Amino acid sequence: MRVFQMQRISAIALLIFLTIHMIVVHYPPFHINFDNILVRLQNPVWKAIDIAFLFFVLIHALTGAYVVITDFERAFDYRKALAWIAVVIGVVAFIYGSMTVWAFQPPA
Amino acid sequence: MTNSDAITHDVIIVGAGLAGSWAAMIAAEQGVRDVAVLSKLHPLRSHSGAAQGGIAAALNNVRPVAGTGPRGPLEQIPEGEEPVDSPELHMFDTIKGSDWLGDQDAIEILVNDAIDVIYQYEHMGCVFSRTPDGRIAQRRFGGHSAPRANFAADWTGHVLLHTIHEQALKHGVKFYSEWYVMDVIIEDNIVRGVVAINILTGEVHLLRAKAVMFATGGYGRAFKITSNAFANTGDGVAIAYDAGAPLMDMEFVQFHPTGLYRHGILMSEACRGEGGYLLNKDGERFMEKYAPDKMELAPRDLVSRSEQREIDEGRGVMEDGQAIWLDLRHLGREKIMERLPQVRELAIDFAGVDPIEEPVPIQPTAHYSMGGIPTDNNGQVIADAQGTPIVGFYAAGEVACVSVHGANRLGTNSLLEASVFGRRAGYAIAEFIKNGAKLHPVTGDPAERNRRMIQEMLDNPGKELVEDIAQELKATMTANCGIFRDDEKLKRALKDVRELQERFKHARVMDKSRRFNTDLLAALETKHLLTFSEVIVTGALNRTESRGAHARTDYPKRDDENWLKHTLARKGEDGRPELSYKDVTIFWDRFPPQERKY
Amino acid sequence: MYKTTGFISFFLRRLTGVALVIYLFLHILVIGSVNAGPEAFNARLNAVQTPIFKLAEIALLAAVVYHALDGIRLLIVHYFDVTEYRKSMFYAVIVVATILVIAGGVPIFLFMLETAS
Amino acid sequence: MANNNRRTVTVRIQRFNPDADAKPHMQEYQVELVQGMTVLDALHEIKTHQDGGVTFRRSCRHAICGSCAMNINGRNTLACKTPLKNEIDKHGRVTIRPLPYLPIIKDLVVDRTTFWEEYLRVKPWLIPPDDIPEKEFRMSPEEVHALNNAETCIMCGACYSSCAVIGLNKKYIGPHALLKAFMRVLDPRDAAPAERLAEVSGADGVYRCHTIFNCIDACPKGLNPTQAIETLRKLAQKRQKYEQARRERQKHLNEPIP
Ligand SMILES: Cc1cc2nc3c(=O)[nH]c(=O)nc-3n(C[C@H](O)[C@H](O)[C@H](O)COP(=O)(O)OP(=O)(O)OC[C@H]3O[C@@H](n4cnc5c(N)ncnc54)[C@H](O)[C@@H]3O)c2cc1C
Ligand code: HEM
Ligand code: SF4
Ligand code: F3S
Ligand code: FES
Repeated sequence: MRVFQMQRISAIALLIFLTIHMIVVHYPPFHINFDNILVRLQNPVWKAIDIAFLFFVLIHALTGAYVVITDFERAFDYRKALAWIAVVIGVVAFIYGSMTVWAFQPPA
Repeated sequence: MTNSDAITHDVIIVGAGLAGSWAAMIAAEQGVRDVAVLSKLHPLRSHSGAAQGGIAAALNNVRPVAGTGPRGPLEQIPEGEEPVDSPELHMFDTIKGSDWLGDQDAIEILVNDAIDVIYQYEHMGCVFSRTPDGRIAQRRFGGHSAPRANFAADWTGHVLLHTIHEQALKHGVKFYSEWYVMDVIIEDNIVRGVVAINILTGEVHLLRAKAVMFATGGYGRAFKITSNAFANTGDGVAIAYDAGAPLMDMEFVQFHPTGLYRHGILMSEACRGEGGYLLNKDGERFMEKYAPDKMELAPRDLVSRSEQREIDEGRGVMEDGQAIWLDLRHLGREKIMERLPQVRELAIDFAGVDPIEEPVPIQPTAHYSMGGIPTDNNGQVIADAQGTPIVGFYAAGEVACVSVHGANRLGTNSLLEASVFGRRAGYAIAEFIKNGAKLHPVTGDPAERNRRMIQEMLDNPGKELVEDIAQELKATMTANCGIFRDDEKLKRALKDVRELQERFKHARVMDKSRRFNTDLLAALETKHLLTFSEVIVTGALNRTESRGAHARTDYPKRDDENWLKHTLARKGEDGRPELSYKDVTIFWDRFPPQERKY
Repeated sequence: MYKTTGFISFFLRRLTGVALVIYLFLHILVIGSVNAGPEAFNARLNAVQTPIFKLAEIALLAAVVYHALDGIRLLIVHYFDVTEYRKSMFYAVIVVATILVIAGGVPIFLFMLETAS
Repeated sequence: MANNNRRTVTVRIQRFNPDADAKPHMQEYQVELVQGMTVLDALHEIKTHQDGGVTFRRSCRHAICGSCAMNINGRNTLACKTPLKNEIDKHGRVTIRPLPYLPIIKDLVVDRTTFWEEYLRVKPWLIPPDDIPEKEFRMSPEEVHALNNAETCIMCGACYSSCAVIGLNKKYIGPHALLKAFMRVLDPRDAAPAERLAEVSGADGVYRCHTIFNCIDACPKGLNPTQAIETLRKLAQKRQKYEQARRERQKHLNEPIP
């Protein structure tokens, strides 16, 4: 089933991205603000990495949430609708998140 | 009134073991649309599933390695080489095993149909163990002169039962799971239906049908030490007997030589088939004395008697000296793990002994009921020695007595019997229905009658516990109507049984509720035990000879002059069994009676 | 309820998974404030970098680490025949997760103490 | 002094008769612990001598019929193969409950309706190929061996009712039925593996299993439904190819294994 595969593949991708993310973002200097993020995100490769990370984490999170919800017998019959809701949330969050990454531009 | 309230089916089969499921499957396959099976257990819980060792048929897949003797290793027969086995040989072994009390026409059918039935099982998905070239594997079994026990490790009955149940489902058979049949309606020698309790609700229903078949299994529960399941209370024989049908050869009860000490749980004969030894307290293989040729693989009645003799003469093991060692250690870990894995687990779970390391304490255990409801070769129940049919009433499997086992059954022949005669009954029933069988009316209100009977049992404030009565019955049956019998013991047993029947009138059912009342069922089952035990003892008392499993110390010889005949018992006016006798079918030119020596 | 190591691992995996999803969306919203300009962003970020939030971050770390390791365990089970080692694998996950969380948590904790004082 | 072979022990049993009780309650009984006694023996002693109302299923008493699966000291297992002494030694007493997650019919008797429905749904019977040989289909000992993990399943339900997914959602096929499907899919005689794989690889099939492993821990026959499910998942990925291979194999079903 696709959901299952998507979840495994994104999990493997996350293993890489999340490790990077945790190390670069949450460790020294610990305190972050616009400026020190900007330093990194001026490099387009970093922008790409962050957007890919966003992509996979959304897939993983939404398939995960979908699985958790459809595990309940009551929700099981509404799988179709739930899947569409997940897709919509995913697309919106992806666009919004990408805009965010994009927004780290040196102040004009 | 009641006739229209009743549930109706074309065919009602009581019991969902191998015999019942085969009949149901075949009838459905033959185009009978409305086949219902009632079972007090879920079908897959039937006792057929407990069978371990194998199912006989002369397939000729393996042979003993030349020059290694009767206990040596086996090998597959290379393509195109001489067979070592034949239905004829199987037939002879069975007749000899039966101590010439088996009906030879029925045995001939059994051994010939055997081959076809095994292949049919295989084609239906049964997972048999295999030879290296992919044929069904075979092993030796007691009393069989060739390796013809086809097996699936040591869970043969389990895979057969699951296979046939699946097929019955596939053919659309309707199962009433956990319905307890308590009465069969026979009027004017025509069967009309059954009365059953839906265990879940406690409701009593009348179920009418054009044909009724009993496949309710054996009656080993009348004994204290038994390999049989709790469910093997011989309901079928007792119900049929109460309804006026006769019972045949009830005195023949097989004791298996290797029941786990105290539990009675079976250590399959495959243990000996694979080469296990029986040892007494002094470490002797005592079978040398009793059956120098076949040793441990002599037939069951003989081995059990030999064990009992060792025990009685003070050469038993364990604190109370009531056991014998079953020694498998020399087979080695690998063989035990591959061929006898379940047996090993049983020994570990129930006796705390690992057969790879230690010998297992065992004792004879009541195992198989040769007697039962007499039928012709198509499962049609007969009412008397002349073979008058009870129209529409069929029986097969352990509850029936065709008789292929006569005075003693050979291991692996009973799964075969249940399959072969279950299948034949299926065809016969389909025939019967297609030839325009009618639904016959029922007089009165049998459901109400049974409801009232149950209510009386529930309302009885009696002071006796059902279990105490049952235990006393089992104790006396084991002590006085067990492996060795004599006039004095049997008279004592008869007196005890009758007293217990009286006492049962004051038995108290503790659970008064309707829903899933297994306490009530236990009481009904005990009533059944009391009913047919009287028949067993009466038959045994009258049969003043020793034959097969019926061993009388006061009449130690077989007596063909007077006793080469089946016992028929029918419930008399006074409620006591009335005995008559029926001839044994013997092909005098082919298999005349001989002395039975191993 | 049927409690075994299997059940506990499943429960924790699910708990951490759901917690992480909730966190993820909050996270996206917080970081998203940059769309309103660097000032808004810095203000929002300052608000979520108080000591309390740093403590929460350790919890987050624990959740991620456990969830990821357990995820790896499952991936291993999918592709290799190792169900026999199911219990020891679970204990290994717990041990490794604990070590990682301590290793990762201490610097954050020290930093928290620093900012708090 | 109580000597070690004979002592009185406490057995707690969950009682519930939906016709009479608002909710389940625990009841304590004392039984004398005899050497070699199983939990089923203890239940029997209680039922026949102390309280006939205590209700449970049983038949074979040697772990082959699957009737007596119940929850003993928190673990699903067969009462007939659980030595009473072991439980007492480990936990000090025995607490017996019905199989979890299933509707209670009475006391320890549960309603296995959904369990059997799923069993039926995977078509437990063999779907044979078109040509049936005169004698047996040839199957190698290895092919038979591969089925061992499923063929001894006694359909007791211990696995099913230990699985947390079943606790949430009875539409899940469940470990027992998936194990049965596995057995048929692997059987060289079965002619429809692709169809079977399609049936079990829906949202309620193998992908609903979250690899919780309770089924393995619970199975009294030592079977491994999890591994069977993993195998089915893999085969489902390439079911057309697998079906192809099966057709090839079936051309030789009538020939000796080399
Ligand atoms: C431990 C053991 C091992 C054995 N091993 C072998 C072996 O290796 N080889 C061999 O050939 N034979 C063996 N046998 C014998 C063989 O298993 C049985 O003879 C055979 O299975 C009987 O099958 P059956 O269909 O007649 O009855 P069973 O399988 O006993 O089925 C009886 C059915 O009747 C139902 N029933 C009973 N009473 C009622 C009622 N009142 N109302 C509704 N339903 C009812 C039960 O629910 C059950 O479904 C063994 C027997 C035992 C005890
Ligand atoms: C390295 C990182 C990660 C790995 C290896 C990983 C792995 C996995 C795996 C294998 C599953 C499947 C569990 C199952 O089928 O039962 C899973 C489920 C899930 N994951 Fe992750 N994951 C990771 C990170 C994340 C993150 C960052 C989130 C949240 C945003 C997340 C949320 C979820 C959720 C909600 C589930 C469903 C929970 C469940 O089914 O029990 N995971 N994860
Ligand atoms: S797999 Fe094991 S636990 Fe599950 S039903 Fe079969 S025997 Fe019982
Ligand atoms: S317990 Fe349930 S979730 Fe899967 S591994 Fe077993 S079926
Ligand atoms: S009584 Fe048959 S499995 Fe326990």
